[in-house]
Amino acid sequence: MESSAASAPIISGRLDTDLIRRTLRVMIISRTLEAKLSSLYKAGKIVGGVYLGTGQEAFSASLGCCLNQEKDIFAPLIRDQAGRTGFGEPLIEATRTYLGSALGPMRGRDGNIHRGRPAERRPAMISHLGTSVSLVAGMLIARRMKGELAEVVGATCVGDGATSTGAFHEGLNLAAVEKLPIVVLVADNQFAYSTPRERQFACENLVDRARGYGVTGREVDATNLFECLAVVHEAVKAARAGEGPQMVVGKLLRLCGHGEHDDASYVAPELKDSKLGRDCLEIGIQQVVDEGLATSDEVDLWKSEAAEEVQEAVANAQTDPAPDPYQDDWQAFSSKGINS
Amino acid sequence: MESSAASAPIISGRLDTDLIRRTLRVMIISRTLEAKLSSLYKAGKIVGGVYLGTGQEAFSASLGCCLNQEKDIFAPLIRDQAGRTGFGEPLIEATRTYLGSALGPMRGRDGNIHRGRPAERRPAMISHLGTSVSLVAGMLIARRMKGELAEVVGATCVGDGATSTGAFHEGLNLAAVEKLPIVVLVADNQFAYSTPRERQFACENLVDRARGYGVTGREVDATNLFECLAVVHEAVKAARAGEGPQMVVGKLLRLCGHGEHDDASYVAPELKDSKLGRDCLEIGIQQVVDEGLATSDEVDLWKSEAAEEVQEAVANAQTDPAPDPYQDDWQAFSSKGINS
Amino acid sequence: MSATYIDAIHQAQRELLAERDDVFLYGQDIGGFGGAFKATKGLLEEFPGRVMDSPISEDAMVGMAIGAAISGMRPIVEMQFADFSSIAFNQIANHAGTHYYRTGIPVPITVRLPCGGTPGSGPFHSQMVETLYAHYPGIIVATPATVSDAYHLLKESVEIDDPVVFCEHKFLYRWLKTSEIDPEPLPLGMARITRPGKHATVVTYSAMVHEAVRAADRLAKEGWEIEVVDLRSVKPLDMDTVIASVARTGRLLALGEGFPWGGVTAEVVSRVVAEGFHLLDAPPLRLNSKDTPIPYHPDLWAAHRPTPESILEKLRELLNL
Amino acid sequence: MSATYIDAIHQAQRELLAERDDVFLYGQDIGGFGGAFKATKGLLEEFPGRVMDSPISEDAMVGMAIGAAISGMRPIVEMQFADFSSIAFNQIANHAGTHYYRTGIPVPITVRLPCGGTPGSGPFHSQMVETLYAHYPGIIVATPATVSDAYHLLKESVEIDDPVVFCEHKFLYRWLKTSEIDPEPLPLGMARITRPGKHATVVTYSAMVHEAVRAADRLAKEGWEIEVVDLRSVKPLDMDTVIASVARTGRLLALGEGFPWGGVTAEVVSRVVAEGFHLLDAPPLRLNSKDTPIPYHPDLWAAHRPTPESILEKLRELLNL
Ligand SMILES: Cc1ncc(C[n+]2csc(CCOP(=O)(O)OP(=O)(O)O)c2C)c(N)n1
Ligand SMILES: Cc1ncc(C[n+]2csc(CCOP(=O)(O)OP(=O)(O)O)c2C)c(N)n1
Ligand SMILES: [Mg+2]
Ligand SMILES: [Mg+2]
Repeated sequence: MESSAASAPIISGRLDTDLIRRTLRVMIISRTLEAKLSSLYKAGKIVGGVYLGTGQEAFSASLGCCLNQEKDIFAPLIRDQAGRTGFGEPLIEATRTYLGSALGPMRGRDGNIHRGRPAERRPAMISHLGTSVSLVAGMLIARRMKGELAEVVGATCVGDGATSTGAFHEGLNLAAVEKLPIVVLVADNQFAYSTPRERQFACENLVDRARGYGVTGREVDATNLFECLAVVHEAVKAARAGEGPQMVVGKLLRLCGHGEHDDASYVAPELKDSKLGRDCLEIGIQQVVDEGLATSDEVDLWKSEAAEEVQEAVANAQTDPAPDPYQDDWQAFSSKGINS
Repeated sequence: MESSAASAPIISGRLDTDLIRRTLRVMIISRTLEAKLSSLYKAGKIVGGVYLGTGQEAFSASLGCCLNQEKDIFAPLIRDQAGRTGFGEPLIEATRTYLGSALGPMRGRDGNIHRGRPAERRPAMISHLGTSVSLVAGMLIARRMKGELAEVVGATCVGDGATSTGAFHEGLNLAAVEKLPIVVLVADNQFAYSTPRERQFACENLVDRARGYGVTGREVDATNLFECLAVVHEAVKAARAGEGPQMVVGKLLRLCGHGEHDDASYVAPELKDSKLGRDCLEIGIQQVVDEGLATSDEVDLWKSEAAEEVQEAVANAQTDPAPDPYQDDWQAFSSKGINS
Repeated sequence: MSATYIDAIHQAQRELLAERDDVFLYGQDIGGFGGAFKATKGLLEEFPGRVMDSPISEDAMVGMAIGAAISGMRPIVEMQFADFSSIAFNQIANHAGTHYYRTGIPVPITVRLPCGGTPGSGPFHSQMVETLYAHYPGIIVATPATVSDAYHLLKESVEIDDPVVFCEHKFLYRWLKTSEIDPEPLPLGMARITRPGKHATVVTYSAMVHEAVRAADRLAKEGWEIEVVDLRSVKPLDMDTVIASVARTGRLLALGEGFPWGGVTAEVVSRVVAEGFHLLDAPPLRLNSKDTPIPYHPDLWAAHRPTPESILEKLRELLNL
Repeated sequence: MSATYIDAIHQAQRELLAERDDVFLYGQDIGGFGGAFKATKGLLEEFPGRVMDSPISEDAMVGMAIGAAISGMRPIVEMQFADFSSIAFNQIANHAGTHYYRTGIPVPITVRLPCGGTPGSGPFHSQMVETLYAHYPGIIVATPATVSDAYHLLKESVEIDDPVVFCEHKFLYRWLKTSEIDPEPLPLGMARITRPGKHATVVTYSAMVHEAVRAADRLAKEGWEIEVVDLRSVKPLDMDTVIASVARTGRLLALGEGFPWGGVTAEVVSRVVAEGFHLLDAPPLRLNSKDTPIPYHPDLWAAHRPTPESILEKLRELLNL
């Protein structure tokens, strides 16, 4: 277990300005998109639910941005809009999936955060928490068998609550036995829906679990962009270097409801006012500006660019055709001639 | 994590001669019974399979003998004949269940190690590994709700392999959240069936998992009776004293096949010759005699008494009626008038 | 005062907690938060220590409940969505379901499962699971369609000594209201003639009862009198009521919201033809959801499950056979 | 040279490993040990790195296989006993089964499940699980009854792009032998007339095919000619062959070793009455195991599942209707 406290992260031996700037931009885009999704939900334009990652962007984006979009695998969970954007998921995939467009990656068959393009190494999560860990392990094992594992990292994210699932345990243990280059981010955001961590686990810190799996554990103040980048980058690098599974536990607070239907009134004001409750986006902007990696004007520009990109992604998805039940082939099998 | 190495265990502030003598006797009875079950299997008198705890008696018996038969809960697993005997399970329950007697606790409906009397706080395991942990947690929670938890301990045993199950993880985590007086023994006998520990988990030592659950972990050389008794007793005492869940990892080697159909030829000779491969029964006898807690003659007497008891339990069970399919009510429901 | 289906479930749990010391509730977010669907709202405050938030551990939740149940308690476990009970499947089917037969000790647990589709819920928050559990020995499967049944069947389920899987339909939670809880409930195990008729029988359960009635109402305008039988529980299955109805009408449509392969509708049809073949004037038909995962988009979802329109169409087919 | 059913499974896996680079095997104790039933004996030595021992983690085993399958591999997962696949149920039904419909990417995994009862195996080492998986969309369920089918269907299962649950019957492993693997296999999805007849049809699968043939042989002495149809896979279900047989005989007994509520026999009967009601001269009957856990004692076990005697009795009932 290691914990880094960096003012400006020294990455690959130097201050990687591009990475930091890109990560902050991704955070801004994610925050902007999610605010829009929330309004669409509240306006009744999105059915089902909307699940945001407000306050978790630094942690999630750090992972998405530290991965190699051409080779790596990224299996996000509920609160990983930032990581998805960082890993290259086009915004239109989010808006199309939320709006049920026939042209989105899920073609209206699945919705909201349950989206991905597995062929582009972006699995589409099922709801059952913890299942992505063994999935990513299998994607890595396939590459190992095909001799294509060199330089590849598989990453996935879970919440504090998801660590209580048998699937998480079995998956991480399997990955450890196989010594796979997997990075598992645990966003310990103090709650699973309304359930506080004391009702979820009894260890002091979830990073204490790493050792029991034979996995390298790291802990990070996930409200701190620079620290997130430094630690996540380190973990990804270690996995890529063949050091086996890496677990990174980020400490933070979910700054939104579980979904947009939830006002999260169960979150104590003291917690919101605590260090955990700080907004990683504000901190990140401050850090970047303070270190002179971008000017306030640049940040403002990024914000307005983000607003435009989001607007476009929403507008485009809104003009898409809806899926047509008469056109759907209603086939759960890819094999031709298999009728059930 | 603590590890005790005792020559003679000082228990409750004094050397508890009775407990040590009783535990050794239980080990002898268990070894004798199991040898007989093996012959019955090989003679074709027992169908299905026979699963022994050879080499694990010190660890298992220590638990059974440290528990309070009047109040505690004991949910054994595959290799816990010794623990069962120590906790008061009559030998006839073993022989009747193995022989499928209509008079046994399972009435021929279930067999071999799948036996118990839940009403006497001895649950009857299902095969699916790991399930007993949450079960015992529930039995303890019931007592807490009824105000009957004082001085009660719930104990269960698993193997190294069973720690890989989601059920084990979820159950232990739940027990830890509830701070229950549960004792979980993990018999790390180097194999799960034929699978060596390197293919089962990647941590150096399973006791490393305790901390991640917020559970007290202890490790013990499980070939050493005195050490087993000291450490298990300590764990049971801590649980009883309200210190929450306790995990004890015993290091040993399974000195038999997975079942009596298995010659265990996959166990390397070096392992058998190593410290792990020592026979806890021989060591236990030596310890007890050396410390003057019993004479060799007494031990021999215990052996011949064990042979008689076992003989009787087998003979009685063999004259029992078999279950009659025409008499079985074939009812999976206790409720009258519920027909499916 | 009018009560919704979810009110009935809330009220039943409240009364159970008040009336019986041995009842407690366990589930994710059911404490202070009152549950994802507010079925336990306020109950923690009213019954401190008896409404417990669980970790996200469905297997252990049910394992724990089994342990408590064989120790004299009557736990009610809430799954956040029925779909997540797949994680508890082993504990329900292999542990709870086998316990009485194996040991002679019954397991009085009730597992509440918010089932069924609503628009936009998608493949993992919409499933019907009655078939999954009814297939396995030793598990009672209640499937209330009305507010009164939600109330009475839940109370009865908790009184029953055997494991009960209680399949609540989410679509009915807030939509379905009654002005008065039926003071004379039918016992679990008895079906109800929801709507009498004489030309054909629709045997169904849960939310589909209401869709069947809608279809029947439309056909009534054309002079067809369709009888709708609400099974109320799919295990046990009240064949007496079903057969008596088929005897009156000569025609059977078995209707369900579950996946089509196997399941309630197949069981109903198979029993009817085995026991009452001579009563049938036409081949008995079935209508289920489609054999794909449940889609997210409301238009796809509406076409995936039976609707008044598709039921009507199937009934016309049946009446013309 | 004669081959047993387990030999056929072994041989199929060996050839698959030899013929296809993308096949690998994963399961508990399947490496050096060769598996609990020796279905993979020697394969690790012959194909190093492609036969992997797994931890006792059925959920993760299947999750891992899904990940490998969507990355271009064709894993075969061995469950030590079908009964333990309950732990993998969520991954099989909710992950593998939904993947193609949701994402357009198929999941070519094969999950080998040693199913069915043998004397003394008890409630948790004897289960039939075909109904569990067939109920869920997107999963093919193969149920071979013969040595040749065990071989050919396994090879075909691995070639299929969709998830296949391969239900092997443990009772057949060593008891069933053939002198030659059929050189002209039927494809998966087609049923076989195992024994032609004209007075009644028994539709069945897996080990029950042989019990049905035994019952039919006895009835032949009394002049009754019973046709036995082997479904070979229960999903897809070859209704053409079934209906054609019922058309010839006019009488149907659906026979299975699974639990009675729902399942294969209910599905078969329901489809036959929906599609071929007019062909039936008598009510179609079903025979399944009893609705309790599977008992340990051989005498109880023998009475729990259908036997040639109980099949005979049921057939007599059918012939007299
Ligand atoms: C197996 C399972 N059980 C229950 C749920 C319902 N559920 C969805 S999200 C959630 C809370 C997750 O909490 P956590 O893992 O901490 O992630 P967070 O929402 O805080 O990001 C729950 C209980 C689920 N998706 N899967
Ligand atoms: C969930 C589950 N999967 C597989 C099995 C089959 N099985 C029975 S015992 C066993 C090995 C258990 O190993 P371990 O836990 O180390 O206990 P040991 O036999 O060494 O005492 C296996 C794989 C099972 N009983 N349950
Ligand atoms: Mg959380
Ligand atoms: Mg072991």
